[in-house]
Amino acid sequence: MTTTAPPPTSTPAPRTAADTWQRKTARIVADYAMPLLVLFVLVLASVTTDGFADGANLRAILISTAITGIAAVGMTAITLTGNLFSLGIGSTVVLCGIVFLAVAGATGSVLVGVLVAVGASLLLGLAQALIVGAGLNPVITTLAFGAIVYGCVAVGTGGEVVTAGSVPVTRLATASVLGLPLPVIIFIAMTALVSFLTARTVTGRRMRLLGENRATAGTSGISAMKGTVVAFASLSVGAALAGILSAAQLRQMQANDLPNLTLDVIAAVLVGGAAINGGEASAVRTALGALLIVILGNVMLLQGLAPGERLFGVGAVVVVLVVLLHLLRKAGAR
Amino acid sequence: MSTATPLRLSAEGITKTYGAFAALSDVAFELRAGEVMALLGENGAGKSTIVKILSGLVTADTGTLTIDGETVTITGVASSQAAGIAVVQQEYSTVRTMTVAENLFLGQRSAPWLWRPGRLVARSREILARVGLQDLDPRTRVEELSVAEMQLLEIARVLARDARIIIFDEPTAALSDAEIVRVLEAARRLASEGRSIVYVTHRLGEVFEIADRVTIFRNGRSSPPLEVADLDVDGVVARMIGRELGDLYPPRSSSMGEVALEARGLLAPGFRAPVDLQVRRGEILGITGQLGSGTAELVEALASIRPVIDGSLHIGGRQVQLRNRRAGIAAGIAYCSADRKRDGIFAGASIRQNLSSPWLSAVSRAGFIRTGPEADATKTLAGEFAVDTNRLGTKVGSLSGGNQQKVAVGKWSGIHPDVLLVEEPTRGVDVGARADMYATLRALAESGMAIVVSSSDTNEVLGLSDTVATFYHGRPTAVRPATEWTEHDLVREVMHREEILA
Amino acid sequence: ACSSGSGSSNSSAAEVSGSGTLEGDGALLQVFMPSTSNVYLKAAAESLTAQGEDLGYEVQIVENDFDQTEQDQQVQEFLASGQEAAAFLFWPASAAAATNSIRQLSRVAPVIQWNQAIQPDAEDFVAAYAGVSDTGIGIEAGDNALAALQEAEAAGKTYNGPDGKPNLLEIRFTEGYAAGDDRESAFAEETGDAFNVLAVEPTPTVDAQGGFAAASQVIPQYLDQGIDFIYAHSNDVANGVVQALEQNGLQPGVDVTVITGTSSGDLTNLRSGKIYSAVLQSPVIEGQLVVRTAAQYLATGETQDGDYTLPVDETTPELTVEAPYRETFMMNPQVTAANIDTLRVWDKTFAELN
Amino acid sequence: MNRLADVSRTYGLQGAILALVIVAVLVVAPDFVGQPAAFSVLERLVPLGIITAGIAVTMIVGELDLSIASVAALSGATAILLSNSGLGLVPVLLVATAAGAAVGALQGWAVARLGISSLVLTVGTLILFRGATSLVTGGVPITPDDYGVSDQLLMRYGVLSPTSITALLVLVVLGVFLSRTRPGMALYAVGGGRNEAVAAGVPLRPTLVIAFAISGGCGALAGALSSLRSASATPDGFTNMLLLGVAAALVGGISLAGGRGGMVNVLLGVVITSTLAAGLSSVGFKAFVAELFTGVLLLAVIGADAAVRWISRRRYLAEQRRQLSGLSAIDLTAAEPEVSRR
Ligand SMILES: Nc1ncnc2c1ncn2[C@@H]1O[C@H](COP(=O)(O)OP(=O)(O)OP(=O)(O)O)[C@@H](O)[C@H]1O
Ligand SMILES: Nc1ncnc2c1ncn2[C@@H]1O[C@H](COP(=O)(O)OP(=O)(O)OP(=O)(O)O)[C@@H](O)[C@H]1O
Ligand SMILES: [Mg+2]
Ligand SMILES: [Mg+2]
Repeated sequence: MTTTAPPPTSTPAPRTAADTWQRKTARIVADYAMPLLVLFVLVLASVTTDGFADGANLRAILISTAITGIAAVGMTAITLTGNLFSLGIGSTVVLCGIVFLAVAGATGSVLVGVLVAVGASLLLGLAQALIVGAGLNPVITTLAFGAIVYGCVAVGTGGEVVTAGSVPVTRLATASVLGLPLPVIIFIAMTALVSFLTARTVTGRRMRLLGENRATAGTSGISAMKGTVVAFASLSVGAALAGILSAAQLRQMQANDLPNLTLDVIAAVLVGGAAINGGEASAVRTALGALLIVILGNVMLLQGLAPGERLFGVGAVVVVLVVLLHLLRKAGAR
Repeated sequence: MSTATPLRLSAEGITKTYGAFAALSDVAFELRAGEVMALLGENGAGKSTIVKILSGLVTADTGTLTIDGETVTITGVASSQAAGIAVVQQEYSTVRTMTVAENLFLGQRSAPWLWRPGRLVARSREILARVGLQDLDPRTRVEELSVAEMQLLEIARVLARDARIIIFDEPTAALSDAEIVRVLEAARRLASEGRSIVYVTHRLGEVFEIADRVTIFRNGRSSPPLEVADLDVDGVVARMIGRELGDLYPPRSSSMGEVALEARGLLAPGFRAPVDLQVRRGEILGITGQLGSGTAELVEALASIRPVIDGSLHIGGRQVQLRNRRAGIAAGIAYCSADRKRDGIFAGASIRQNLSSPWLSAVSRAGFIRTGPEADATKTLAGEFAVDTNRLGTKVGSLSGGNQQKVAVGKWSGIHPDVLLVEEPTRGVDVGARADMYATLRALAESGMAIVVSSSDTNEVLGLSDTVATFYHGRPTAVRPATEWTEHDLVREVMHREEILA
Repeated sequence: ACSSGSGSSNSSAAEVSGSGTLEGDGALLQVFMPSTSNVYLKAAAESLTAQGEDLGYEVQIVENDFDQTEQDQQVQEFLASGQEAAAFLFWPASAAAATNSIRQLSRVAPVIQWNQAIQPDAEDFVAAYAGVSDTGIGIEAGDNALAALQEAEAAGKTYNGPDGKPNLLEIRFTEGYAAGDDRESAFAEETGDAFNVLAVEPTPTVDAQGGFAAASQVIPQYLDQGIDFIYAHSNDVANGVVQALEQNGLQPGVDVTVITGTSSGDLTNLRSGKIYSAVLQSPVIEGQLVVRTAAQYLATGETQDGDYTLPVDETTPELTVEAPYRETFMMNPQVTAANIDTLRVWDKTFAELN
Repeated sequence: MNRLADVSRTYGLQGAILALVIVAVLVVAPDFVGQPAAFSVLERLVPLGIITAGIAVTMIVGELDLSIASVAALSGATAILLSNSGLGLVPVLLVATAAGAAVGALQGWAVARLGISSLVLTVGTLILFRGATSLVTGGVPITPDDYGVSDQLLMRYGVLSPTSITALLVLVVLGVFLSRTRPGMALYAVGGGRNEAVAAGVPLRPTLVIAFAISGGCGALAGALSSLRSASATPDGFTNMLLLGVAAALVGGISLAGGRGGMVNVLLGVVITSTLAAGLSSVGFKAFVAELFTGVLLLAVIGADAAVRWISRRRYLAEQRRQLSGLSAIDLTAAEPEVSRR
């Protein structure tokens, strides 16, 4: 299901220039490209790769996707509102994980840890939103914040591994519902929720319109500041959850953790087919994008490829995919 | 100029369509060596389109082009330049972040591969002097220039090129009289050097001063060129506006109510004098003027897009403070801009989402959009404005210009504003859709709105409005009930002001 | 002014004549090492500084972000500054790529390398090595694995591999990380054919996150065959592995025996027995050791041939003016839930050693 | 006078920041002076300076090449392998640079031909080239057979070295190219106003191809020089160079919006960030502290920029008000208009 593009109707179009079947097909393919592609890869992988279709392997894929996926779904809102992406998400996730562990450890309460981490993340997001909403460049702003947050975390922890002591934080990561561990459930729930909220709420609609055309939003009384604040709030929640779950999973976190996360998250959003200029991004497709990258890596792993080869393969697929999605969207819009 | 002069350029059978809309149909155009050919026609007649075809910015659908006896194909700006054509475009021409000197030589094929800034600046000074900009430092960035200086710079740029055919598309719209004189001199000088000049303008005075012949465009069609010596101002105006209007325009206001919009001493950047203004419920006020006349600035100030630096604004008798567009909307002022693609529509969103964008909260509960009511309300609205109600899920970007415009205006109906401001309501809209648009606006006025329509199409202003005001040079110049204007007067007032003032 | 490095790549290291004393007299020990944003390096840096100052040396540390390029740059900058150092204590960001920097430094003052084995092409430029032995750790981990195997066999446990051999999965350090190569080969040599090795999977990063990322992808593949042992190159990585095991429904310590290399990172799993054993690699001792070795070298100006592995002494041995061995390795005692609170090395408890 | 005002307006902010940074560094690291300090900062021109130059060129043309650090890593590894195959230093550098430029040109062509956002395309190639580096190196650090290659690069002439001289040359050549040549102008034009530039006859595709060829070439040259100097290449080398380069370009005053800035800005940006990093590192400050300060610096730069814009807007409005107040209003409601006559 895509959330942004309503299905094309079959009524002929009298006034518009001919809506050719090629264009229509291109549009449908573009809209449903991600689910189709994931399905295709799943089938192909199951047929060609031993052990891929195993329940345990599929579950492992979901677990591997969860943390990146949660952060990426949060980031989708940033891209949707036309604010490109956050280059500081990696350090925010680590900060949240560390705050969560430290607070949970100090207070003995997992809940308090979660709340404080989410709160800290939201504050950080708000500060950035106010700057970006005032018209400053989001890439520079988030890059700067990322560097500052990383520096502060490194100084603050002095390089120590932070743990929650004996507080049972792992429950957050191991508790399982329907045979799936909580991070996966949260990933799915967050995807569904963000997807629903962007499609069905006033706020979500305004965010999409803001990203679609900032100038029209301006003349229509849609505030860029509000949209940006909400988008950063979504990013912050995603980052906080990713950090908390990642920290809970391993009961520990340190400043240098998750060095590749920012890039993975951006790749997921882009492979999910989000329009880089805003107005077109869906949580579901981002989630599928994150999933697709992990699936590809997994298949190559099962095929016995070396890590370098896997990286190369993922890179090649990302390039081909983003170009393909771009061409499809252009064909559909023309 | 003798008729024996050989043809420099001849274009035949030129057709250009945008989607279903024909901007040019089977147009013929010719140009002799050493002549100044004026190109006249109302807004949207297709003048800029033929200019763009000649300059390689758009490609014609059909037609042949001959220059000095040779058939040429123009596929892009480079091939146009290679054919010896240089253009002062109506829009898109100087790069704001670059200096004057750099802009002068930008994209010039004859420019040296490696240039020395000193020489560049010196050469720039020479060229700038030819348009009277001798005091302008060539190292200034274009973004720091006034509109007039930018326009003169563009003309200077063309002078820097050694072209056989030079096209000016409304070069003087933003200039003052003294500057205009310089442009005219430059054009004449170029012609006397044996070059051919195409001069597109809305100022008739200029035509009589420099043109040898004129070609008049009307509704995307051309008529054979005429010798200027055989014409007078009234004759030209008659040929420009002589189209059959039929009952394109709805009847005027039956009853005007109390004052809905009142501005006192309103002052905004771009004005050259404060403005007082009153519009009544049910009234359509049409304002018209050339580029830079102040109409756009007035509308934007009223819409609270442009900061107001002085004066007060009253809606329904209550004074309102307009800090930003949102406050304007809250105060009941709807606004639909001249450039709908830029800031009027959400091209990638559906008709439904466009229509409901200003009044989403009316069809939502607790922040959630109720899709049923939204669908019903948009359907009703679309029906009122003759937008195909079966296609509400279609992206607006794929609609025709007319339908896009209906969406851009119609969406405001949902917030029941006191005041509706519309710029260029029918720009790029075909004749059939025009009638729909006029009916729409009239219906909105009848429902009790006060409407301000700003348009550079004098015919439209006259046909649609109850009251018409003209602007010139940053200030209003005349305001009368529409019935007291003739189109002839209006065209003269707007286009030919210098004669009246002289 | 035009000076240049010597043209030959084989120029030998700067010679020092022994000062005869262990006292530093304010001479500079210049340290190049990766970032103390990592806890191990931080502890090592602190212990090193304390030991250096104890002996009267000035200690100056330049850190890089685990980036050989950056470290190379820092070396150039130090050399350019014209400062004089008594010795360089050099922890290469990536030993396999650091030889050139060592070569440059060795022309100015003796280079005492710590961490990661001396690369063959750096033999000429390193005056002495003092610190961790990844081979030693691999051997100890291998011994621990064999011990665990015997213990379990004695208890009558059966295994999933061919001929009843235990299946073993190895989660190794990042590809290309020299420490990982040594820990892998030493373990393999030590354990011989006692285990049926299912796979050796490198982690993307050398920490718990990386361990989890690698293990959670690999474990499902071998669930059918049954996993009996996992050898993770460090306790930190093993923490991630434990989590991955649990998420796949396996009980570490019961279904699967987790043997680990060094004892870095959070110790909860080790204490609870989910991790069977780790190997002590104390940053505190490593920091002390490298300074002690440097002081001995500067005092004598020479090394004794061969290598020497420190015994597991409860008290700190006295520092004497004698030539250090060319290579001195830290002791690598086993750490388990049973001995973690009682272990004492060089007057310190396990907690103090980390 | 005019020129001076111009220079101070163009580089004033960066100059002030540089002065501030130097003062700040001198306070924490009083020994960071003279030749050694200058040498340290200049040495950082490779790789950072050259990479920043490449990034800056793509920023000027209104795009951004995110793959540049990966190209550097790939090129560094290739250069080591080439030198092992017996090629001399200069040929290796030339081959590596040419290969990088070719790869870049291909990316530029794709961006221009497909009309795809370069941000999107180069996120993909960033991963791709990183994977290629892993393949080339076999996933492990590689070194040259003969460490002598690096000695040629490690010579020192006062505060300069062969590498910093190369970097300065690159900056000068690019600076001349950008400001004095037709294609250089085209880069600014396309970045400053794409439609306007095309209307003026600037060829779009070749311009984008040139921009990305330059960034590819810069990335490759920086990677090769740096790897040969340190006589090693690792598959994960240069990862931090992308962000450092973008930060340096931004701090130097090159705009993400395109069309603004030049090699002087690159030099300023690199010198500012390098002075900060080298100065702090000389007294043993951790790398992440320098990173923290770079972040603060970035915020300060965009904040100052925004403040300047805000103030000049306020000034403009005040000026307008001053000019126009006192004029009497023209009434648009009167039935009979008052037409002002001259
Ligand atoms: N640009 C925006 N992007 C995202 N959410 C927005 C935006 N503008 C407003 N919202 C959200 O929409 C909801 C309504 O906000 P608010 O009442 O301030 O808007 P409004 O324009 O006054 O709406 P109304 O149509 O009710 O007058 C709030 O949840 C607010 O956060
Ligand atoms: N890109 C486009 N897409 C759709 N319609 C267009 C496009 N460009 C021009 N048109 C339409 O083609 C018609 C001719 O436009 P053109 O610009 O040639 O008019 P013009 O005679 O130059 O008018 P003006 O005097 O206002 O400059 C107009 O109706 C215009 O709106
Ligand atoms: Mg025109
Ligand atoms: Mg409200």
